[in-house]
Amino acid sequence: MRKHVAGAIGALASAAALAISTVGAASATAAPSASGGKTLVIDNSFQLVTADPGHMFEPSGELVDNGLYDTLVTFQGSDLKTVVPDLATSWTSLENSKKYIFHLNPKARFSDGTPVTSADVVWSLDRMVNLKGNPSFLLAGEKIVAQGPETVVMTSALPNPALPYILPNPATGVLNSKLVKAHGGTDAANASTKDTAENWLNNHSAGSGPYVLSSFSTTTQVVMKANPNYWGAKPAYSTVDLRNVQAPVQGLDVERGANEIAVDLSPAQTKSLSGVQIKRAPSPNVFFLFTNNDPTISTVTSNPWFQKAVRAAINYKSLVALAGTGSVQTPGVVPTVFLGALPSSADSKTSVSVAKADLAKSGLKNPSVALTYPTDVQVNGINFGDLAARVQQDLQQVGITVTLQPQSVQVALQTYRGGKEAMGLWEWGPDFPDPSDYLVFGPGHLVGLRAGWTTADAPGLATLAQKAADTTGTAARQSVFQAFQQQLNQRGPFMPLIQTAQVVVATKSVKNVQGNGLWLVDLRNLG
Amino acid sequence: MTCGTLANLAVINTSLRGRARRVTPAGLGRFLGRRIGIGLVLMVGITLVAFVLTHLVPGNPAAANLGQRALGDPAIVKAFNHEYGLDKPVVDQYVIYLGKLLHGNLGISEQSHRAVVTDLAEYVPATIELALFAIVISLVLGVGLGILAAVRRGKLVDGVIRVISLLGVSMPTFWVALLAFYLFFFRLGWFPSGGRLGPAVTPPGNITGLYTVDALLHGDWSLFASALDHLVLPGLVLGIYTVGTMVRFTRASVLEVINNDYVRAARVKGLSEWTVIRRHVVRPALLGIATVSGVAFGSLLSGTVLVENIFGWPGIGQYAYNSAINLDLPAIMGVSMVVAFIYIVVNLLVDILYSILDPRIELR
Amino acid sequence: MTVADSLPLDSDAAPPGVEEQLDRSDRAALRPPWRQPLALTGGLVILAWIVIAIFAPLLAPDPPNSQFAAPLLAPTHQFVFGTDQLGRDIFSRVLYGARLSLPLAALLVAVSLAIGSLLGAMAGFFGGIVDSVIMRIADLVFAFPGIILALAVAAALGPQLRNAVLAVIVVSWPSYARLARSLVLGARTSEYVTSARLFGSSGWRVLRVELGPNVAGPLLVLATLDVGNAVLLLSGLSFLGLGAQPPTAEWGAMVSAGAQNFNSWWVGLFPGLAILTVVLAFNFIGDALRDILDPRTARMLGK
Amino acid sequence: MSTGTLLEVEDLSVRLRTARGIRLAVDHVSFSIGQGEILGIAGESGSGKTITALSLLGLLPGGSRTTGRVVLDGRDLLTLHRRELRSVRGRQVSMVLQDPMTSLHPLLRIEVQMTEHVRTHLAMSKDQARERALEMLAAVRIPDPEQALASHPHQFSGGMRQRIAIAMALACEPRLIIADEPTTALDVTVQAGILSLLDQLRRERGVSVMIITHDLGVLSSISDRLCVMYGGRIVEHGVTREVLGSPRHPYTNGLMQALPGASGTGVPMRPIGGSPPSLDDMPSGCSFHPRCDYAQVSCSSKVPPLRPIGGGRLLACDPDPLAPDRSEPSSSGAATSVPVPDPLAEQVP
Repeated sequence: MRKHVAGAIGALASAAALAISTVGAASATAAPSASGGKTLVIDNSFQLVTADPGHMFEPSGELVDNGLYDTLVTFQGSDLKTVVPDLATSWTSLENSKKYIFHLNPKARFSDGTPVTSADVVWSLDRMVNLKGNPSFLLAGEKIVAQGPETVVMTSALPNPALPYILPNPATGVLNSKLVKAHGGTDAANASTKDTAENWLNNHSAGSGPYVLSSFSTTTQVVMKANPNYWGAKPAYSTVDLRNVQAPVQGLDVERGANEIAVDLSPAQTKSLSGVQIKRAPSPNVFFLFTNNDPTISTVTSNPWFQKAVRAAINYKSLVALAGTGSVQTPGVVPTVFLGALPSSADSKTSVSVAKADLAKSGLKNPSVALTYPTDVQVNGINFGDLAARVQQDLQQVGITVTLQPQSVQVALQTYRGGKEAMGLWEWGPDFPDPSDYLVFGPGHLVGLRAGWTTADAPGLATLAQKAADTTGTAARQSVFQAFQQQLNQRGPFMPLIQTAQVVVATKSVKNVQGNGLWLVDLRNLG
Repeated sequence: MTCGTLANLAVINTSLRGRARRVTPAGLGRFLGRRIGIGLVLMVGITLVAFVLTHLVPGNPAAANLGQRALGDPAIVKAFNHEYGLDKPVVDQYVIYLGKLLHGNLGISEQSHRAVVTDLAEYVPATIELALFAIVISLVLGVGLGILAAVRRGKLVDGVIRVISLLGVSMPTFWVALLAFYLFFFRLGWFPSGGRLGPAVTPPGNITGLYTVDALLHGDWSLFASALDHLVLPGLVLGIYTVGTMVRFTRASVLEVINNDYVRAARVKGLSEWTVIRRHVVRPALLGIATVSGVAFGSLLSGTVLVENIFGWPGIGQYAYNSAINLDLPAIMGVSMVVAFIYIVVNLLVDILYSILDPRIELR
Repeated sequence: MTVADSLPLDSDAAPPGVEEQLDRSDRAALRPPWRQPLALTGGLVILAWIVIAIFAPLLAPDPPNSQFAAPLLAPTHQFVFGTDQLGRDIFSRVLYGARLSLPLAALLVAVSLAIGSLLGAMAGFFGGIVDSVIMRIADLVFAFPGIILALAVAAALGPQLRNAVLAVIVVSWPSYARLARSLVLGARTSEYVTSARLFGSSGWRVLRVELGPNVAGPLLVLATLDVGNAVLLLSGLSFLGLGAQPPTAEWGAMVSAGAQNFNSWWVGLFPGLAILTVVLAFNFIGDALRDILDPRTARMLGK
Repeated sequence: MSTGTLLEVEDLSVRLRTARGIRLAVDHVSFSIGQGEILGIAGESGSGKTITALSLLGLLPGGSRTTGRVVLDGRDLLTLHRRELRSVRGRQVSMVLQDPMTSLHPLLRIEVQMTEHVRTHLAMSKDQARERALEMLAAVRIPDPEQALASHPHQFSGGMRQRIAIAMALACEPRLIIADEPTTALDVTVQAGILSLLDQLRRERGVSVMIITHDLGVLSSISDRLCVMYGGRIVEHGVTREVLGSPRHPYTNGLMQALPGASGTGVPMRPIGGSPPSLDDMPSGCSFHPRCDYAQVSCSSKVPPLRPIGGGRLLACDPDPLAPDRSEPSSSGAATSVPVPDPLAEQVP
């Protein structure tokens, strides 16, 4: 059986790999708990390495750490577009988003009853960066200092309008620095070799969140108990048991009432369920196709008319059908659930005749191309191979012969990252819910280069990307990112395909179930 | 698989005359010393094989274990490679590994960030529990059916058992697991879906690591029930192949024995058929069965990879699988060592058992 | 059972003693009459699968990767085995699967047989350091449970069918090597070789004419028995995602899809049945063949 | 000599199932054994002698059919229920098998093997059975019986093992011991010891012995009477001394001539030509006729009946070429007075 492979494609496994915006989400009101002693069991196909926020960057870990640790700011329910206070009651952005000032909530207490201070915040964030782990890039280049016990200032050399969207990531969770230091923690520059607290943090928690860690196993279950000293509204469930259960089984567990929530079902797997609440929505995981723009790699795929032909030949609707109810065609590389996404009216259109005409203009006769894709990973239950088979069938109909070249993630990544693949089928999961995470698709950027697309190939787009990065203000950012994507769709070697569906299934007894793109399901507001 | 360990390691004493030749403490010491020596050499060989294998890898562990963004940062990659010693020459890496091994240190797992020893301590007992359950089931069923088939050889029963045993060794374990899962969990709801314990049940205090045994030791019956409930289905599925093997081996062994003069001699003495079978046939047949049990244990370990996968059993099979696809080198080496270790110990036990069962065999 | 089973009672061997005669008639009387039918059934099943493999394009209603039907349809008249998660006809895919599994299994076993018996024969023939080195390596492989070694190999080389095949070969040659070695060792000193030498046959001739057939027989039986195991191991690797990759119509990979959609029982059931029938058929044949061998060799074959 | 009949076998026939159908392996055999008597049954391999012995105790494999009567103490053993038959085996009638290397269980201590049937049959306690075992081992002249009980068979030589097997057979004080080729597997030097042991036991304990062998030499020294079997039938029967002194059946004569010791007289050792027939290939008429030097045309069609020829002797040969009243010269004519080697003469221990 194929596993969901954590960490295998990096971005795939990144924190926000799964996003759910619950349809018709109710307003988030923390229900006062009249029912202490209740246990909530969540079925999850574990992608879990650690509970230490400084190292954690996997979906299951996000869920756990969201329960255990507070961050400066956070998201509520399933809304990833609105940043709300957590430890920081308020914050201001200065100097064109190069400087942020956060004011801490004086009421905040760690689970041992000690107050959360600015020193703890600075120590925790510095530690996270200096550990040089998977999440370190989140705050790379940020200078973090305390101004008095209740104020934290973060400054960076470049404008960082995305910072408020980055900080909700539980990897930036604030630790009880005294406690963690006592167990080998350090925030020094050489923390990556000197810090030994991870093991302890996998058995204990040192945070201020609504729950404390009771037991932790990366393969069986994680049990969290209500934090008796929690400074916010008491959570509805006194125990949360996160169990590692294979995706296909989860639905039945919930249907039987054995467990309350399932978070990994594919749309197909929810078809036969009854008597449960099912929340379906597009995830922010984007599958895309690219054709290498570098003629030295392939004279076929670098042909702009060929690229257009491919874009027109793909039957997006059938791909969406394959991915199941709740998945959508993605109009641009930025998923529809984020700021700056294109409207669905901008979807690429399928037309065999257009494709054939474009192919004719390319001057290529019966072109043949190898399509590379990773095999040992799935995203929301979707195999790359299944999509690739569909793409192969679609392109065949316009006269393009596609040879499928399945490779292990390890091997495929090597050629992909080296920009050596002629045609590739890949996926991008967001690292944080902000469109700036998608500038990597620009010419000369990380993913652009993998498609052999250099700044010289599209200087105008490169400038636009830079402008997008520097723009601040919600409306202005929205329009510049949309412009960026439209150009990308017209001139780029990328064909955004679909966003997979993310499904949360819960028993009817659970109130206010809201999926969350970062931490799977919003524990804090369950009723 | 063939089993040549006995032929190599236990020498049948053909001398007819002589004193009673029981195992002397000194002899046993020499035997154990030699076997442990061979075992150590074998283990080091295994580490070498595993090491070479894992370094053939075209991909690299950093890519397997770091995120895309982290990979983009050379400092992070460097820190990662430094942490796991991947920045050193390959030969040095191996020497360092062996050095640590001497101190019982198997390194840190790249996927779990924990000591491989800690991981193994968690997963090995789970697999042992599963495998022991399966082997007990298959011994009981397999030996029973095998004896029945041999005693009733040529009869219909024999034919039916023969086909059953062939079926047993012909069924793809993963498919049986799937069918069992579909039927007994999905359709009938007799067994839980997977894992080792029910929701919100905390594992018993760790004594042996086998939940059923530990629960009993703690006298916690509800815990025992939960652990057993979870153990039965994967255990049975895992045992199917072994039952087949056991039946065939038992039948052959019993037939070999049953035609012996000494069995006829026992009948001639007017002993009841049951006594003849029990005392005179089964015991020598057990010799062969002991051997095959050792081999079967090895094949059970193979089976666990597939069965654990389907039943979400957090054992060494899953760990091996995850380590392999994540190119978690220390973990792969650790798993290889443990598995080889189990193999060596089981074979040693089989040989010792053999010498207990057969007075003609001297441990050397 | 012994060679007596297969020998006619009026063979021109030495006159049977009462004991043997009694023994023989005893055995003969009890020879299971269905043993031959089992082997026959096995042969027919294999034959059927070979025919299916050859004529799959004619027999299958659809190409294996055609995805025009609705996904996950239960078996109907149109789709006798139902459709899978991509709307492909499972019946067609099962038929096409034979084109992959059968040749690969044969290839696997042939290569393992060749490598294993060559190495084993060398070990047995030359002895000494050659023997030690080869057999210690074989021991090493034995100490690894097959699938874990195969897992490591397949993962190291990358999950592809080709690598899975390699992995299975790595795991399976030692059985042949061990058997070949012991057969060669036994045969070297046996009477027929000694007598052939006495009659002045050259060493090579002895090896070819006298040794060959006596060593080859058991090895071929082992190979027959091993085909089933090879199919199981290979499909197991594919099931784990380390062998054939989607969308290839391979039985193990198809069962894996069944595990993903386990409430649609037909997705995994039929490809699994295909594996079962092939393996069972080979085991039927192998089992009958083993009975023909003398008991000592049969024991060396194990099981 | 016999003081009364212990075992009466009448018209015993055994049919075995072979691959080619049902075959008559023992054909209407009758004989008796007196108390304290030693009866020899001689014949080549395949003559049916072992099957006869096994059939007496119902030890033949499944699929075989036995008819006739085997009367022991007025009870027909063939009609007994399995359970009753078991109470006869080892208790009333026990058996010593041919090869002591294989007839003793290799994994069980001698004590277990010596006492298990004693405890079953005689309802003895463990200690009583052990006493009995020690006594029997002493009776068969095993040195240090105590240690022997604690040992395993592989720690003894072949002769010692056969002694233990005999002790085992004696343990329940049976009335009859059937010894199937008791010396064949042993060294010549040891054979004599075993034979004299059997003879001694018969004399001291009054137990009857039925010795089955292909070696007439073995019988000559100790058996009182002798049956010669061929092709499942008794072909000659009589007092041992008389039969061996003047064999009347050509087969008996052939066996005599084949004896190695026969060469001492100047007559060369001369094996019988051809080989014994197999069950599936039994010649018609007198089954010996294809190998018989004196065969006549009628021999191939008519089965010669076993008829008395005076002096308590029985013979199944119609031409009866070796009758004393005929003086037909033949190459084997001198066989009438072949001295039989006496194995007891070369006594060793």
